[in-house]
Order: sequence, then C-alpha cells, then structure tokens
Amino acid sequence: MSILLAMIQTLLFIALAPLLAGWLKGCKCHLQNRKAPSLLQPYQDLLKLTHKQPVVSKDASWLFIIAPYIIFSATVIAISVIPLIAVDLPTAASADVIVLVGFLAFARFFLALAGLDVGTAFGGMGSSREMTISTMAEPAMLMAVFTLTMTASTTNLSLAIGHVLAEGLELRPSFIFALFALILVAVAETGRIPVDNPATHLELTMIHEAMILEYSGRHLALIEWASQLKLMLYGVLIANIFFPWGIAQTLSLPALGYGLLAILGKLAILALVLAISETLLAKMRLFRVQEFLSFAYLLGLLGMLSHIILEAAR
Amino acid sequence: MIPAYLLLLLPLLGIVYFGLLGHKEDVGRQNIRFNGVTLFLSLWLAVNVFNSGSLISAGDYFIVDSFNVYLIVLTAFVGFTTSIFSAPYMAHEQEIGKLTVNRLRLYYSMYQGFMFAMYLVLTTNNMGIMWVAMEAATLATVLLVSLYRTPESIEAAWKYFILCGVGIAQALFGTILLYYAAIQISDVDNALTWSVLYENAKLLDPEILEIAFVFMLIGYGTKIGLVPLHNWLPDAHSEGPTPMSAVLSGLLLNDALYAVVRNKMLVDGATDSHIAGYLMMGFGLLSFLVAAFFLHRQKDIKRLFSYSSIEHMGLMTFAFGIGTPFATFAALLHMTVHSLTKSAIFVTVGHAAQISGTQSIEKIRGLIKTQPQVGWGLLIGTLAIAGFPPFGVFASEFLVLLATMQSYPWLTPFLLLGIGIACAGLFRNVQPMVYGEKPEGQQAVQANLWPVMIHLAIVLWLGLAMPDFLADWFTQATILISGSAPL
Amino acid sequence: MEIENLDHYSQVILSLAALVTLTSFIMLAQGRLLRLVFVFALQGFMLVSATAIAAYSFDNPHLYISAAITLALKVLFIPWMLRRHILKLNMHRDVEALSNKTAIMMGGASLVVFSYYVLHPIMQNSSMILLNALSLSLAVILLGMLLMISHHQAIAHVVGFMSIENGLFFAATVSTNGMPMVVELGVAFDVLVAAVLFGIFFLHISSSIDSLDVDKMNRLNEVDQ
Amino acid sequence: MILFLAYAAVLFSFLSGLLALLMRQRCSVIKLVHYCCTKRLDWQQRLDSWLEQSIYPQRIQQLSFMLLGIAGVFAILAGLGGLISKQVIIAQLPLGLPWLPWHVRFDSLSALFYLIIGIAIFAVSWYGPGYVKDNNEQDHPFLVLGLFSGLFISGMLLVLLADDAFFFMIAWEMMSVASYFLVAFQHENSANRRAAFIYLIMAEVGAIAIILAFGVLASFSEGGAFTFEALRNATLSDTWASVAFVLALIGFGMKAGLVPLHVWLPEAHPVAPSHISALMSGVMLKVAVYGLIRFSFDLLGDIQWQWGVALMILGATSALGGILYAMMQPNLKRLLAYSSVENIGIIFMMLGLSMIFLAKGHPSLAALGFVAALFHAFNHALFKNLLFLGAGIIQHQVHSLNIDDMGGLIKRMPHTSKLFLIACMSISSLPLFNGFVSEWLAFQTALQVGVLDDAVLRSLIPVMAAALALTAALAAACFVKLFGVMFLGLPRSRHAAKAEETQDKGMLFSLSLLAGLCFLFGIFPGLMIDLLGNVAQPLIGHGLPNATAAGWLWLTPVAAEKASYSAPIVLLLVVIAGGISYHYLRRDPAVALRESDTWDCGFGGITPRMQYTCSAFTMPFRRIFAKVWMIDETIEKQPGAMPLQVTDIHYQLHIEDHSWPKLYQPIERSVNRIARSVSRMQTGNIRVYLSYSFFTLIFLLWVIS
Repeated sequence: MSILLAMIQTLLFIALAPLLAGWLKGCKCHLQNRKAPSLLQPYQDLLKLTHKQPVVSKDASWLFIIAPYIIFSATVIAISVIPLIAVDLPTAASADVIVLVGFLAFARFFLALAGLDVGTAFGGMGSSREMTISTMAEPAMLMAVFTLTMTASTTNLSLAIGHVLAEGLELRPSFIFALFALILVAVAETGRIPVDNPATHLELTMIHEAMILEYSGRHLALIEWASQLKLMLYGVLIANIFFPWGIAQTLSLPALGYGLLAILGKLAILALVLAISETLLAKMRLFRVQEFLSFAYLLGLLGMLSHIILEAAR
Repeated sequence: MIPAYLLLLLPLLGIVYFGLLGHKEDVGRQNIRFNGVTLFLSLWLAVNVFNSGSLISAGDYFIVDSFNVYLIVLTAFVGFTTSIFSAPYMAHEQEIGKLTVNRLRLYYSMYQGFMFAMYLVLTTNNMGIMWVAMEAATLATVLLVSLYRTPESIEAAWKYFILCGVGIAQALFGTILLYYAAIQISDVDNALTWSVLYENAKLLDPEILEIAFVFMLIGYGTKIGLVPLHNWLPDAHSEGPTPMSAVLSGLLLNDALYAVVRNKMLVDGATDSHIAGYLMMGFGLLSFLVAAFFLHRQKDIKRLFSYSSIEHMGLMTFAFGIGTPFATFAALLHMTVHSLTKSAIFVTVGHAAQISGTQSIEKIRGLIKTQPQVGWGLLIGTLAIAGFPPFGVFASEFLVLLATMQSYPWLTPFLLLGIGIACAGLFRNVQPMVYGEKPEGQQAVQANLWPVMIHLAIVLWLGLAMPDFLADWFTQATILISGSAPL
Repeated sequence: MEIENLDHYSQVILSLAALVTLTSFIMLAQGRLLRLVFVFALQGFMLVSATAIAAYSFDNPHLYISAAITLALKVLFIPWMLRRHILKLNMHRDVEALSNKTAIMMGGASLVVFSYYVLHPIMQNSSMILLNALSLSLAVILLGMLLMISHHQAIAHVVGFMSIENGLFFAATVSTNGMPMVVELGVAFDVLVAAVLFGIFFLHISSSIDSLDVDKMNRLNEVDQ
Repeated sequence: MILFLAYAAVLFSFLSGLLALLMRQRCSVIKLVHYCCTKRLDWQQRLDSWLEQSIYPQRIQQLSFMLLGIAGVFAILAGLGGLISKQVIIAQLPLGLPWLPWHVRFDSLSALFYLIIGIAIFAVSWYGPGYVKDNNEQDHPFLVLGLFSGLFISGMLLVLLADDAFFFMIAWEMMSVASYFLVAFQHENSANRRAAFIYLIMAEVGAIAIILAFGVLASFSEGGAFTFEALRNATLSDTWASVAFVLALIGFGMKAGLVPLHVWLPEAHPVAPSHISALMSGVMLKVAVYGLIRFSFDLLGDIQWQWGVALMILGATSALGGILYAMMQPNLKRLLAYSSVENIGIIFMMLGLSMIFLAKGHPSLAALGFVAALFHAFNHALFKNLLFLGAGIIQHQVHSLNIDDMGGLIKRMPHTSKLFLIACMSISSLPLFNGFVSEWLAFQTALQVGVLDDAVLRSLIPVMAAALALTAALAAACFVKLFGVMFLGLPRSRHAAKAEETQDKGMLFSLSLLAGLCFLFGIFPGLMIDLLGNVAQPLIGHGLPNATAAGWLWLTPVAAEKASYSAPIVLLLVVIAGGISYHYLRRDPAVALRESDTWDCGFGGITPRMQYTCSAFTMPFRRIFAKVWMIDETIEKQPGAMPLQVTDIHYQLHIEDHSWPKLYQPIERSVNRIARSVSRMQTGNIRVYLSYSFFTLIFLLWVIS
C-alpha cells in the first residue's frame, strides 16, 4: 500500500513540476504587466519537444545522447525520497537526504559533461560556471540540511519531517538560519535570478542555458523537465521541512487530499515569493555569486552552530 | 699465536718483495696473493681466538682478543678485496701514463707496509708500539698520497704528513703520561703493556689518566678524522690513488679509533667520571654533524665520500663514548659495515673517475648508461652508507639511536638531523652522477666489481640477519669493552 | 720544596729544562732559517745532555743509547739535512717576516703558564722536578705547535715538528727515565723515516710551487672564491 | 594457513622481482631448462621455442607479472582469510638482530591492507605486460623495473606483517627505497631525477620521524624493547604520548602526503611508470595510513581527543588543498597525485573523527568513523589505481600527459573512456559508486556529534563535515573538467586525433576489473563493511553491529531510524526511471536522431581551439580561491595589435604550490647557508689547521683541569 503510495507520489511530483513552472511564469508575467501564457503551457512545450526530431551534433558522443536520461532519472530518484503529500514514505529509507544531494550532484555531473561534449565554447563555459556555483552551493545546502537532521537526529527525510511535526510549533533559531540558507541555495541551484537568468540566451550571462544549447527534441524535453523537477524539489523541501503542517500523517484519503492541497498551496506561495524577488532583483555578476553563496554557507553554519550551542547545549 | 706472528711477518716480507720485484708484470696478482694468504692467516687466528679466548704472546708483546681479532679479520678482508680492485685499477693508471713502474713498485711495497702497520697496531700489547705503528702507518701512506706528483697531491700529502705527525705526537705525550702513571704502581718493564695496565687500571692515578686521554684523543683523533682535527682527511683521500683511499677510509680510521678505545678502557677503569666517554661523545657528535653539512658542498667525488667517512667515524666515536653495552655493540657493528661499505664505494668511485677521466662531480654524468655495474654499485653503495635498510649500516645506526635514546634521549634529534642532512648531501651529489644521459667521450673501463658485490652482499646480510657466530663475537668484544653483554 | 734542597742532578735537569724552553722561545722568534736550524740543533744538544745526565745519575745504561740516537738524529743528521736543503734551495738569505712577533712571544709565555696550570693539580703528590720538567716539556710541545702556526716556511714547520719530538723525549727522559727500549727505538726509527721523507717533500714542494711557503699550498680549500 | 598465504604473497612478489634479473640471461636460463628436463626432450624443444631469442624478454616480462598476479591472489586470499576468521597470528622469522628476530603478526588490520594490496597488484599484473611491452630494454631495462617493483611490493607486504619496530623500519624503507628507484626509472628526464631526489630525502626524513616515534615509545617500554608487544604495554605520560603521536604523524603523514608534507607526491607520481604510480598512489599511501593506525590505535592505545582534532584539521587542509591544487593541474598524473592528497586528507579526517569519539567514550561511533576511513582507503585504492592505469593507457596512445593535448578520446578509445568515467564518478563520490558510500558514512559519523559534551568539538565537527562536502563538490568539478577536457569535445592535438584504443586485452581487463569492483562495492557496500567491522573490533573495542542489521540490502550504520541507504533499491529505481523514460521516448521510430553540424552562432568554422581548455574551465575557481595558489599569470600583447586580434596575445599561466617556497625553500636555503659557513673551516692553509688542533688541545686541557 505504502509502496503504491510512494509511486503515486513520485508520479504526482513529476506531473506537477511543469505546472509549478507555469505558475511561476504566470506570476512573473502578471508582476511585470505582461500577458501570461496558460498555466499548462510548459506541458505543451514538453509535449511538442518530445515529438520533434532531435538534432544532434556530429561531434557528439554517446554520452551526449544518454545524458538526458541519466539526468532525468537521477532527478527522479532525488524527488522520490521527498515526502510530498504524506509523511510516511518507504522510499525515503532507501536514500536519505545525503543521497538526495548526491543524486543532484549526479545529475549535474552529467549535465556538465554533456555541456563539454560537443566542444563548443558555450558548452564549456556553461559547465565551468555550473560546477563553480554548485561547488559553492553544495556545502551550504548540506549545512542547512544537517541542521534539520541533527535536530531530528536522523537523515531520513520522512522521519525528520515526522519529527518536526511531532514537536509542534517551536521557534528554533537554527531553523530560521537554515531556511534562509536553503532558499539562497535553491535560488542558485535552480538557476534563478539573481544567480542565473533562465530566460536569457545572452552568451555572457548564461549558465544553465549554455550547457544545454546543443540539445533539442526529446533530449531537451527531458532536461527541461528535470530542471522543473529540481525547482519543485527545492520548493517541496523548503515547504515540507520548515512548514510541514498539512502533510498527511495517516494514509486516509481525506488526509492525503488535504496534504495535496496543502502542498499545492505552499508551493504556490513560494513561487509567488520567488516571482516577486525575481522581479525586484537584477542578475548579479558571476563573481559576485560566490559572495552570495558564501553568505548562504555562513547562514547554514550559523544555523548549525545555533542548534549546537543554543538548542542542544547541556 | 703462530698465525699472529705469520700475519706480521708476511707483510714485512711483502715490503721487501715488492721493493725488489715490484716492477714485474703480474705484480698486481702477487699483491692479491699476499693479501689472500694474510686473510687466511687472520681467519686462522680468529678461529683460534674463537676456540680458546684471548691470546697473549710470550713476553706479553702481543695480545689478540675478541675485540681486535675481528678488526684483524676485517683489515685482512678489506685489504684483500681492495687488492683485487687495485690490480686492474693500477694497471689502467699505468696504461694511461699517470704512473711509472718505479712508483708502482713503491705503491705495492707501501701497500704491504701499510698492512703491516695496521696489523701491528692491532696486535701489539704495548701502547708505545701501538703509537710507533700508528706513526708508521702514516709514513707508509704519505708517499702514496703524493703518488701522482701533482701539485694537489703533494699539498695533500704534506698536510697529511704534518697534521697527522703533530697530532700523533700529542698521542705520544699522552702515552708518556700513561707510562708515568703506570710506573708509579708497577715495575718498569711492563708499564706500557696494555693487558697489565688493564688489570691494574683501578690503581692508576685518575687525574693523570684523564689528561693523558685528552692527548690521546687529540692525537689519535686526528687520525680518526674528528672535527676540527679532520682537515687532512679529505685532501689525503681525494688526491691519492683510489685503492689507498679505500684502505685509509676502511682501515686506518678504524685502527685509530681502536687505539682510542683501548685507552678509553684504561681511563674508564681508573676513573668513574666517564669523562673519556663525554669527550668522545662531544667530538663524535660534532664530527657527525659538521661532516654532514660538508657533504653538501663537495665538488670532488672522493672528497665527498671522505667526508662521509668523517661522519661515520664521528658516529662510532659517539657510540663508543656512550659506552653502554648496547652502544658498544652498535659501534662495533658500525665499524664493520662502514669499512665494508666505504671500501666498496671507493672501488666504484675509482672506476667512475676512470670512466670519466676526472674526479669532478660536475663532469661525471650518466654512469648507469655508460657502465651499469659501476653506476648501480655506486648508487647502491651510497644508499647503504646513507643508512637505508636493509643494509647493515641501518641496523647499526638503529642500534646507536636506540642506545642514545636509552641514555641520552635529548641527543637523538641531533643524530637524526645529522643522518637526514647527510643523506641529502650524499644524494644531491651522487644522483646526478649516476643518472641521466652519458656525456660525450665517456667510456666503460675494465673493472673488477666482485669486491663491491661481495662487500655489499655482506653488508646486506648483516642488515637482514646477523649470523650467530658474528653476534657472539661482537658480544664477546662488547663484554670486553664495556663489561657486560647487550641484553 | 725549594730548589736549594734539591740534589745537583735535579738542579741540572731543571736548568736544562729551562734552557730547552728558552731555545724554543728563540726558535719561535727566529726569522732566519739557518739560525733556526742552529738553535734547533742546540736544543737537541740540551736534550742529549739531559738524557746523558739522567743515564748517569740513575745508572740506567739504555738511556745512553737513547742519548746517542738523539745526538745522531737531532743534533747531527736532521740539522745537517735541513741546512743542506736550505743552501740548495737558496733560502739562507730569506728572512721570514713574522707578523706580530710580540704577541706571539706573549702567547708563548702564557703557554708556559698554562702548562703549569694544567699539570699542577695532577702532580701534587710527585716531586717538584717532575712537575717542572713535565710542565716545561708540555710547554715545549705547545711552543713547537705555535712555531708551526706562526711560521710559513716548510722548513720551519719541520723544525717545529722536530722540536715537538724533542719536548716529548725530554718528558720521557725526565719523568719516566725513558720509555722501554723497543719504544724508543721505534720512535727513533719513525723520526728518521720522517726526516728522510721531509727531505723528499722539500724537493717535491719546491718543484711544484717554486717555494717552500706553505701559505701558497692552498689549492685544496672549500671556501667560496 | 593464513600466514602461509601471506608469506606466499611476499615470496611471489619477491620472486617476480628476481625473475626480472634474468632479463639478460637467456643463455643460462636455457641451460638451466635443459638441465632440469634432460629426460624429456620434447619438453626441452617446446621450452626452447617458447623462449626464443626474439620473444624472450616478453616471456620474462609476462612470467614476472604472472608471479605478481599469483602474489596478488595469495594476498587477497590471505586478506580475506584474516578478515573473516578474525585470527591474530604471531610468528617469528630467523632474521634480524641477534636478540631481536623479526616478529610477524597478521591480524585483521593487516589483513585488510593485504586485501587492498592484493587487489591492486592483481590488477597491475594484468596491466603490466601490455604496458612494458614496447619498452626499449637498453634505455629502460625491465631488469630494473621488474626487480624494484617486486621489492617494492614485497616491502609493502612486509610492512603489514611487521611486529617489531626494527622489522617495520626495514620493510618500510625497503618500500621507500625500491619505489625511489622506480621513480627514477626513466632517469634521463631531469624531472624524474628531481622527483626521485625529493622523494628519497622526504622518505628519509619521514622514516627518521617514525624511528623517533618508536624510540619514544620504546624508552617507556620494559627494558627498552622494540617489539610491538612491548611497545603496546609501554605506559607513558600524556605529554610523551602526544610527542610520540606527533612524530608518528609527521613520519607517516609525509609518506601519506598530508599537506604541507606532500610536496614529493605530485613530483614523484607523474614521472613513475603508470602501473607504479598506481601502486604508489593507490597502495603505498594506504600503507602509510596503516602505519598511523597501527601506531596510534594499536601501539599508543589511549587516544587523546586533541590528536583527533589535529588529524581532522590537517586532514581537512589536505583534502581542500589537495583538490584545489589538483584542479589547476594540466598534467594528468600530477592532477591524480594531488587528488590522492585530497583523498588521504579525507581518510585522515575520518580517522580524526574516530579518535575524537573514541577519546570521548563513544566506541561505537568511533568504530563507525574508523570503518568509514578504512572503507575510503579501500575505495581510493580501487579508483585511484583505475585512474592511474587508465592514464598510462592514454599516455601510451596520446604520447602526452597534458590534458590540453587530448580531447575527443571518448570516440577513439571507447572502452578506456567508459572505465575512466566510472573511476571519475567514484572519485567524485557520486551515488551508486563506492566513493559515495564511504563519504556517506563519514557524514553519518559527523552527524552524531550531538552525543559529545564538548561545545567546541560539537561546533568543530560540523564545520569539518562542511569542508568534506566542499571537498566532494570540488572533486566533482575537478573530475568533470578532467573527463570533459580529456575525452569529450574535439581532439586538441594531432596525437589525440590519431589515438586508438589499446589492443591489449590484459590492460583493459585490469581496468574493467577495478571498475567492476568500484561499482560492486558501490552497490553492495555491506559486503565490505561487515569485514571492516572485524578490523575495528579489536582496535576500538567495538564493532559495527548494526551496519547490515536490516538485511544485506541495507546499510544502517547507526540505527535504521537514524539513517539508512540501500544502493540496490536505488539502483533499481534508477533503472526503472531511466528505462521508462527511454522506452517511452524511443518508441516512435519517426523521431530518430538527425545528425548535423554543431551550432556555430552563424559564424561558421568551429575549431578545436575554441573549446574551453583546462585553465579556462577552472578560471572561476582560480578567481574565487585565488589565495590558495601562487598564480603567475602574464598576458603579453604584441605592440600595435588590434584590440581583438587574439593571435597576437600570448597568455601564460604558472601555478605553484605554496608549501614549496614557504616551507621547503627556506630549509634548503638554510642548509646551504650552514654548509657554506661550515666549509669556511676548510681554508686550505695548513697553519690554520694546525691552530685548530692547537686550540682544541688548549681548550680540552682547560676543560679537564
């Protein structure tokens, strides 16, 4: 039963990710006084892409072709261990939060390699920048996540969220730090303003887009989908770790429905916040990103220290 | 006792023989034969001592105990293998016109003279004769140092002569003081006989003996090459013919140290102050460290290894100075392995110099490419002398360290510092010589490398597994010197 | 013990000791080689006299032999040989300019004091003559070294070296009535050989560097040029 | 039995070295063969033809490597036997000093490292024949290579067997010296000579420190004995124990390549033959780790938490420093060498963590950290061997080690590239591969910091965990660069364009074997971790009871509810997800691929020179961590050149390690300075020499009276 639920949850996650992207785009358009495309536009894009014939450079190797599948499935593994609508998730046991970070790294590894495969300057540039940013982001993310896992004394996300829920509403200074750290990391990792601009194709500012410049057709669809999944993944992480309320603690249908609604609501709000911030902020220069991320790291570290010193001191 | 007499007689004959017939063709081989027979005699002697303990000749003129018999065997052995090396070496020198027949005659005659002096130093029971023999060894070798008659070699020989002469004169003064102390307690005839003195050491006036020891140490220490009395040593080693350097380094220094240790035994018997030990430790450590630094600046390959001899003699002096059974054992072992290794190295060094026609380190290159055996011999010999296991030098250095750690732990860092610096100094010079491409015009020479292999094999063997009889032997010598067995 | 209480033998020995030391001082200050050799022979002669007197007063016949050897070697042979070399190498007109002669002499004087200082404590329970004789012979040895340090002619070095030997012999004779005969003979043999070798070396050196100035023999140094 | 296997491994590796000595002795071998089988003429003939003149050297090489392989098998068996049976076997060999025969001890710790070495040399034995086949016997004699390889390997194995300080040092130095010769093998290059010299000197200094460390222990042991048994029983004060520990740390750290003692490593590894660098990097460094574990956990006994802190900080410095230096290297093997520094740093961090927990009285967590360290050591041996061996193949084909000369090799060398990719993924600690598991364990250990009382430690350890995370991320970036620049893109040089896959099956087999093991232990880490628990048990006093408590599929180091990882299930999920997406998307044949030119922004003519190079890729890192290196960057523009005329711009980049000028050059300079002033003593003037003697005499007389 619970395994079935896990599968449903994962599928739901995969299915909802483009929707979140659509919603985010919609919000941004409204904020910027533009006419918004339909909420379902990302689905149409993906569908269109999957039916197009992919064009592959003749310099590309097999790695270029299988990379999208690897990236997509690694991202799927990562999302499959995050409780979305119900706390009790059996897959969470097989891969804890560190493995989750590991799979994100896995996906990135291949994405960066794929960027280098064709041998264009853009691809190399994108890979180099992507690896730089993620190198800085990864420790910050682990710091933030560790704050949670040390509080819950488990790295199993399902159990950790359960722990937060069971504790009830407690104001933990460490969580505040960790939350901000995670938000900063999420912004960086998903390539949003001010770190990267997902809408740009101006070579000097591209990061993510530079790497996937050569992709087309279904390959591009998979990569796009994976990056939408990643965006949602961070959203769900933030929403369910720091604001777990509403998530289904029992396996009854109403509870699950309620949980679905709750997560949709939370994600909608988060996306709105993101859209606002993207509207207000401008993209940073590349070499200011490190300051941004070291600030995230600092926040994560402070979160950890405040957990150790303020909350668990004996 | 007969082998001991024969041992002394044969080199004496050798002096005359080569003095008269040294111009013959196969003189090198004759020399090998002479030394081969002495080696055999020394082994015979060793067996005798091994079976029946210390031997003292009638009239107390000679003494052979476990301490000196092993040095005798060592001397005979190194003398023998060096003679094997020297035959083709000197023939080559003659071929290229560096030597005349007459000088070759002088060389072989004095080779035997030197061996005679060495055996006399080792076997005599009389401290005065020991001095005389020691001086005779200098006299025998001084002309060999200047054998090539280059300005440098004459300079070196002169320095060797004067410095060792003046140095050893001080040892004579020490001997006189010893004699003076001895005639206070015993009759005149036997007053310089070591075995008598040793038995009565407790009765000797400690203060006189201490002063006497200072003179002895300065005197014989000059021959050992203790810093700052060492200045003659690198000159003499580098300018003479290489077989001479091999025996000087491998034997003469040992025998001088032997003389010091004999005297130290007397002083230790007379006084409890351990002053002799402290002096030796001080000199030893100083030599060890200073020589290690000297190694870094050498331009001449033979000078390089003569400094390494100073370094090792320093270490032995230091170990004998500590004086515990352990340290003494280590020093004895070190004496053996150092002699063997160093003479092996000088053999390869000699060939290396012949290969490239120069002793200048900067010009010797690519030995392994030119003549692999010589190159590898030099490299492995250097490894052995630098104290890398599994060669015996490591074992003895390890024991010295151990002994130091037990008695004077704060001195161990200095020792280790010296070992490290010396190793660096050796290799920064040796490595460029053996490795790399060979320069133009460098050619292989005829060489007999059996001595090198045998020496290094023995050193390796000692490092891996010391045979029981040798261990017993060293232990007996240790008991003799320090009073008790190690462990 | 005052000197007037000593027997004549001791008085003579002490006087000779003083004279030997004096000759050492004279040598130390001497710049001309021929005179140096002459003074050296004189010192040898004092030594011979002391040995002979010791032999006579202790009735020790083997000391006569020792005296005879010394006479032959130190008074006759070696000075003769040195003189011949000096004349042959045309050095008899050379005057060695000693730098800072006064300081060297003062240094020599303090060496005498030092010898007493060193040997005094160990000789407390022996006779005064021994103390004096040994101290002076030590002083002679040290002065010999000082001579070698201060002079830079090879011949002067040989003289210094031999005068060290003189000091040793003096010490041996006076303090211990001579060493055992074998040793004496051995030492004498060594000295003889050494003297011969010195002669050979003079030739080699002068042919290789055109002089006997040891300061010019410094090819084998390791100082940065 | 197990000990017999262990001896056999030593013996066979030794024999393989001796066999190499026969390289030039064909005649005598033939004679011997004839003598041995006088009765069987047909055998004789067969052997004759087998040992024919032209192929004789190859036969010897093959035989020598075969013996090495047998040694490897024995070592693996002995290792497994020791690990499974948990026996402690003690013996003595009739060698050594008269009163100190060689003591031998084979316990589970030795067994583990035996296993590591065994696997490595087994792989190398398959790889070797193909690698040395084309060597010119005159210039690069196999005689030397084979002999010292054999000695090197038997030295390493003997280190693991040693049970007294003397034997240990002999074996240790045998390992160092033999590997010194191997580093100097291609000695016509000045880089080899320089590297060999530095290596030898540092090995010597390290050995000295180790001897001192043993000496400190021995002086507190009963009767100054040097057997490990006596050293174990030595009771010494905290201060002295710390002194001994610091000395051991310097000694073993020097061999292991801890920053700042690592400088020999990036010099020596690149210049040695590849299979030797594989052994040095993959295995010899582990022997140093073994030494430190043996010394501190076994001999010293009472671990102090300060040591752990020191190890963690040093380890973190090495890890970060190593990977950052590695990132900047354009030389493939140099990069790998620096990456070894990084991994050793990680291992030391984990050991430090273990020490802290042990000293603070949490043996089960200590065991966890310990197991993590050992497992990482094991993993590193696997993938670093793989990388170095791969590098050897590539060097053969491309004739260069410069990464910027490669490119596009994935198409020319498909097999090598795949195996290399696996290694890169393992070393970047990506999930599903073994590198990840050990790091995961390390994180799990670090996360248990809550049990400690000490607030300083509790805040320090998470910081270290973050450093570990940063290291892993940097490693990923570094190896993306490596793989990307080497294998992907367009060929950057003529040689790279013409490179071909190696034809030697043995070489590929050895790579595949290692890659397979990397994957196997990535998926089923439980296999190894159970065994590692047996190692921890006697040393820490606590095993890992829960590691696979939830079944063989699961890894639950602390407790199932605290953390769990099931690589098989994850793998299954990956396969499902990948399979579904692949299947779904590929089902329509109408949308098959279309090949076309790379998009060139409409300018036309993409050339290989437009690709991102090694230094271009790492430029952001160079900007961000600028202080870590000494960067010497010059851009020269030709006068009068057009502003955008790139051909007229000359760019030069030189990056150097700080430790060299800051630490070693001063030492070198001061030694030279002292030597210079000491040698002033040798003035050449005899009167000066006489005055030395004179004043020494006066001085001594004055002292004595």
